[in-house]
Amino acid sequence: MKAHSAAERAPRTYLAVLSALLVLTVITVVAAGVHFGSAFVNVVIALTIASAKASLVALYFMHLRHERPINAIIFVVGLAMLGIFLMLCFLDTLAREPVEPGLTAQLADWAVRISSRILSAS
Amino acid sequence: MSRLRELLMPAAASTVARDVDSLFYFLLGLSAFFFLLIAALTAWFVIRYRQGSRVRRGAAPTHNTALELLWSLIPLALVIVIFFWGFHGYISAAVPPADALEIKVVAKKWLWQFEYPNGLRTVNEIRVPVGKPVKLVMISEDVIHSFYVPSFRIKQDVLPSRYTQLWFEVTEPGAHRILCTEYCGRGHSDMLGVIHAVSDEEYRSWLESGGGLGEGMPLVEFGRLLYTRYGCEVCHSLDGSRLEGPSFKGIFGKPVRLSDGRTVTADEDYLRRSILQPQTEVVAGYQPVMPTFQGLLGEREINALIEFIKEQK
Amino acid sequence: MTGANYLTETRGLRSWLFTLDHKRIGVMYLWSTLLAFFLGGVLAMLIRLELITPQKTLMDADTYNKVFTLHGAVMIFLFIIPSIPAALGNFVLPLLLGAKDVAFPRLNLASYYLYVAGAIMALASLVTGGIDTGWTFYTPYSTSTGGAVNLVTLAVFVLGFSSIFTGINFIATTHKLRAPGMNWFRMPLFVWGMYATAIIQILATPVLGITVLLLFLERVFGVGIFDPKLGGDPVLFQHFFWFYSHPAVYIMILPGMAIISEVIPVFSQRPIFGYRAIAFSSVAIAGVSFLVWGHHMFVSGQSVLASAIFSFLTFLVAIPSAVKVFNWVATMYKGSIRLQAPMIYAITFLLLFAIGGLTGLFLGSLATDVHLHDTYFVVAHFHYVMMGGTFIAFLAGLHYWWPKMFGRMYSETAARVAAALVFIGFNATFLSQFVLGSRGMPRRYYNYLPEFQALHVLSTVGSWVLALGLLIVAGYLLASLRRKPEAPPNPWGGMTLEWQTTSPPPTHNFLEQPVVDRGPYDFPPLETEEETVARSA
Amino acid sequence: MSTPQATAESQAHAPFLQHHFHEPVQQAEAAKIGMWLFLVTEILLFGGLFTGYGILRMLHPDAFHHGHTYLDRWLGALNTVVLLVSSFTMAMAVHSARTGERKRLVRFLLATLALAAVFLGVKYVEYSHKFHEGLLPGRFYSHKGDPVPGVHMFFSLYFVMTGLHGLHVVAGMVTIGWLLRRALRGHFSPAYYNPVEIAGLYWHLVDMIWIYLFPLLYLIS
Repeated sequence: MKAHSAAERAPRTYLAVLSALLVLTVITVVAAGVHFGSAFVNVVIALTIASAKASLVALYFMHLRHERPINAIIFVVGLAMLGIFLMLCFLDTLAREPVEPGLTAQLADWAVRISSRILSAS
Repeated sequence: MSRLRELLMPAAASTVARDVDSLFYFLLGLSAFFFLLIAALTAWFVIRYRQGSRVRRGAAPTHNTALELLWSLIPLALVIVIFFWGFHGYISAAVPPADALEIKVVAKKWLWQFEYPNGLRTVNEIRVPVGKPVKLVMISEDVIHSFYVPSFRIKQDVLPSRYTQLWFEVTEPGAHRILCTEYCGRGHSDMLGVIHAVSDEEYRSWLESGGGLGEGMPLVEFGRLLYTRYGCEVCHSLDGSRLEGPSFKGIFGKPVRLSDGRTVTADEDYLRRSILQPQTEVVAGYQPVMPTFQGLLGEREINALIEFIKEQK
Repeated sequence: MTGANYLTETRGLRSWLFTLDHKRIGVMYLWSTLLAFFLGGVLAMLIRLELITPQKTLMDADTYNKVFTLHGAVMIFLFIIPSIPAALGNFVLPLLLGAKDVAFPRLNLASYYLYVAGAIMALASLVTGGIDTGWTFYTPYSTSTGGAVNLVTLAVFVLGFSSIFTGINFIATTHKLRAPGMNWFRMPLFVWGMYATAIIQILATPVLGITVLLLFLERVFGVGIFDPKLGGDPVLFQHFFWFYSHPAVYIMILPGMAIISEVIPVFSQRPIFGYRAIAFSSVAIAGVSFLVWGHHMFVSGQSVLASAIFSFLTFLVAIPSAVKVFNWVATMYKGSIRLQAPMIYAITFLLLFAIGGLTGLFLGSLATDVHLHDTYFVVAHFHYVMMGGTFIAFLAGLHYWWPKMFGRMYSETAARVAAALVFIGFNATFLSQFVLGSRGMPRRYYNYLPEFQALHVLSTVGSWVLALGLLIVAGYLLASLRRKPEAPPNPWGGMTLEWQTTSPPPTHNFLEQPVVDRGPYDFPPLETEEETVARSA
Repeated sequence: MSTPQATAESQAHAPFLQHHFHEPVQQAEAAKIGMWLFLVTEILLFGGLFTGYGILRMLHPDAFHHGHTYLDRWLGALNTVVLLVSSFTMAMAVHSARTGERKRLVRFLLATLALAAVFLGVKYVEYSHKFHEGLLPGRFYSHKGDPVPGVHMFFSLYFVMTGLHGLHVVAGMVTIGWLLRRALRGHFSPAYYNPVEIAGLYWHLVDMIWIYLFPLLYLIS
């Protein structure tokens, strides 16, 4: 399997990945102190840093990079389902105000209200 | 045809009900057509191509892209039409007109409590003018209930965490039944109410007269009406059997042991205190779950109930 | 077939309780799930008896609430979710793939014991106060009522893992243990169905696990996520619950469809029509089933926008099911159809599932769902899809693989009588409930309005006929076990691998590893009209 | 897939090859598919909790913000570093198992076990601080003097999420202990190191969940 050919340089790769993870941890702690516009933007930044760390762990420590793609597909499908659950639950909680008459007015109103609520939320 | 409509659905009695019915019958026709199509094809194939029948078989196709596309796109088009029809009906039912008469609804374990803008409060029964929009703003005091009026084709869960709303405009005068459709325990099937749709004048005069429930009725008989209408019967039986609360049979004047160990005689004062502050003196062996009727029952109603309980020998 | 087979090779209770053979685990699952079905059926009969009169008939409100809750919980968690995948699937999947066993035999046995543990915990609730919350455990009622809700929530948590382990096993087996030469499009459609079901079992069941865990923590520690008095949101519980429970109804129906895709081609002696369409629609249903859960919550205080999105997606998931039904009917065209027991049940499935699916349109479109939600229309709809669909398909599968599982045939005439009774009884019981629902009779009602009594009596009588039919089925199947095992290896003329080994098969399934070089439904070409005439002249 | 003869030969000398697999690589890949599927169920289990957290944080933003001030950001960061390093040592353990260096495998497994113990130690310190302050979940919340209502909701979620994660760390430690026993018995070799690899996958997932828990619970701005 391809993984064996990369065997010798593995320890160095793992060390590099570990140091990257530690650096990212420092960044996320520092970033939490800085106020970027609204709280929502801070959450997005924190989650992107965390996702970067998570994908490093998944690709290198968990060998997703150089193994049969079925494992990566399973992992990604799992995350996709979680994303669907998160997205639709949030969407429902955000759009609960009473509605306007008329279909087009309604859809336009939703778009405006949800985007404004997201930007100002949490 | 109208006899079939009577069989399948209660008579439509609100503006919204008409489009819900037309969509319902369209779907009924569509389903009947597809079901008969499948059943007929299956029956025909099973009989014509049964084993040993002498009929041309030859090489039948194992797939046919055109046919498969056809029977995917036609259902897709049909369901999209159904979606928009349903969505349109749902939106128009979800948006109450601005000038609607607003009635506050409180759902609690096993009764509906209504309050009109002028402060009139009734239980399990409201009177509304025909032809005018009525908006219900609803909340629950304990678990999730659901306000359902079959003849108006409307339903909305009543949540304990926040207000939900519902509106209707009655077209047919008469009595329309209210039911609870979200399971809420023992009395779920007893949470029945009624909406009396009356003419404008009758509604206005009823409103001024403060509800006019039990006018000119002897006290005991009025007490019996309140016993059923206000949901006492769900928890207090008349035949001595133990329900959520103690039975009324033969309790008047008897000594009653309370949960805190004291013993009191069940006289008019005790009964009156138990109606207005039920949690203070709970009979031993029962849970303090009785809701208070403070502000819901006038003096005449309380006297009528006490007289009715006295009669239960 | 005399000689040693998986039933006779080793004997004694220990050889069964600690077996790693997928066939024995399948058989143990079969008897356990059928026992659960019997209990669920008795509870159903009690419900129908109580509903003969509008007021109290033989039990009071609390007992009735506990009976219908247990009926729902037992039928769903203890019968319909494990029955086809774990009982028939465990037995047949390795045989269909030409493998010796599932990928993780020990995990398979662990799955069975988790099922038994969960079943014992759930049924223990009978003696410790019972639960009266409905199988949906909606908060805040489920967090404020007494009874054994804690015990049952833990039981559901345990049963969830049993389902997950089965799912893990099937996906790994399908990927890694296919016979040489069997690429993905030479796999029988039953395997595609099980694969799609396994995907849902793995992706949906964990969310049920966290839901019941949070419910348990809410009752014990007052965590407050779903409790409005502590700031939580009860509608959030409904989102959590239905994110699992709607895909769960596809965990129930996909195996049923998988069986039908095996039975109809064999009894029409014709390749399935649109193999790829059916295979891909199974996986498509598995995927889209995760997008539609909100159609259970149109009137529950969910936002209008979310309701609109869920309603639209619900209609998309209806298309693959419809396509499958058309494909099955097309398979019978120009076939040589034999109406033996499995085929009778397969055709019953086609008719009843068609009604179930079409009535789903009424509940999927927003305007009509407002009127029909939580009424007997919904009760009738899901019984048509679950019992008329999955259970009837389970019977088709049971009759189809019975000779292979136990090496005995059963009496065809008894099977026909029973099937007729089941069909008549089922329709009498549940067609009347559609009308009850559209006339506004809410579900889970102990007392009901006198005007509904006639339909309820019809429904109750129908349930007696249905029960009689099912008892006859149990009768002749059990009777067949007393006969000598003389079933031929291939009684129905099937082309899939399980018919290439003996009935019942040896412990290692195949004497030598089968190699596959053509599709699962390559039947010999049927005689044209001229050949039939020439043959009979 | 190999022919039946090859199966017989490979079965002869391949250690721990189960009867229904033809060769070790097939068994190893099946094990990994099974493990990844189990990891997806763990992701969705915690995913449900993260969804609940997200929605309730949106419903009570100030309560969550105030709640997180009671958490010690530095202990959280320390725990993150501890788990990241333990992920590294676990990866090295898998690597040593693959290359057959038994002594290094044992040492790295011990290092991972030790780091896990440190993690639980830090959690114990944090929990005792919370118990002492009365910052307990839901009904048991007895802390006074909060400017904002609903802070108990934050601690309900804090205890459920970190508690469930802690349980998974303990389960990971038990698994690594079992691996140590088998490693010391010399079960693992370049031809058979499946258990180490899939235990490693599980441990990395436990670390990944903490990677998300740390910013969401400790770093609310």
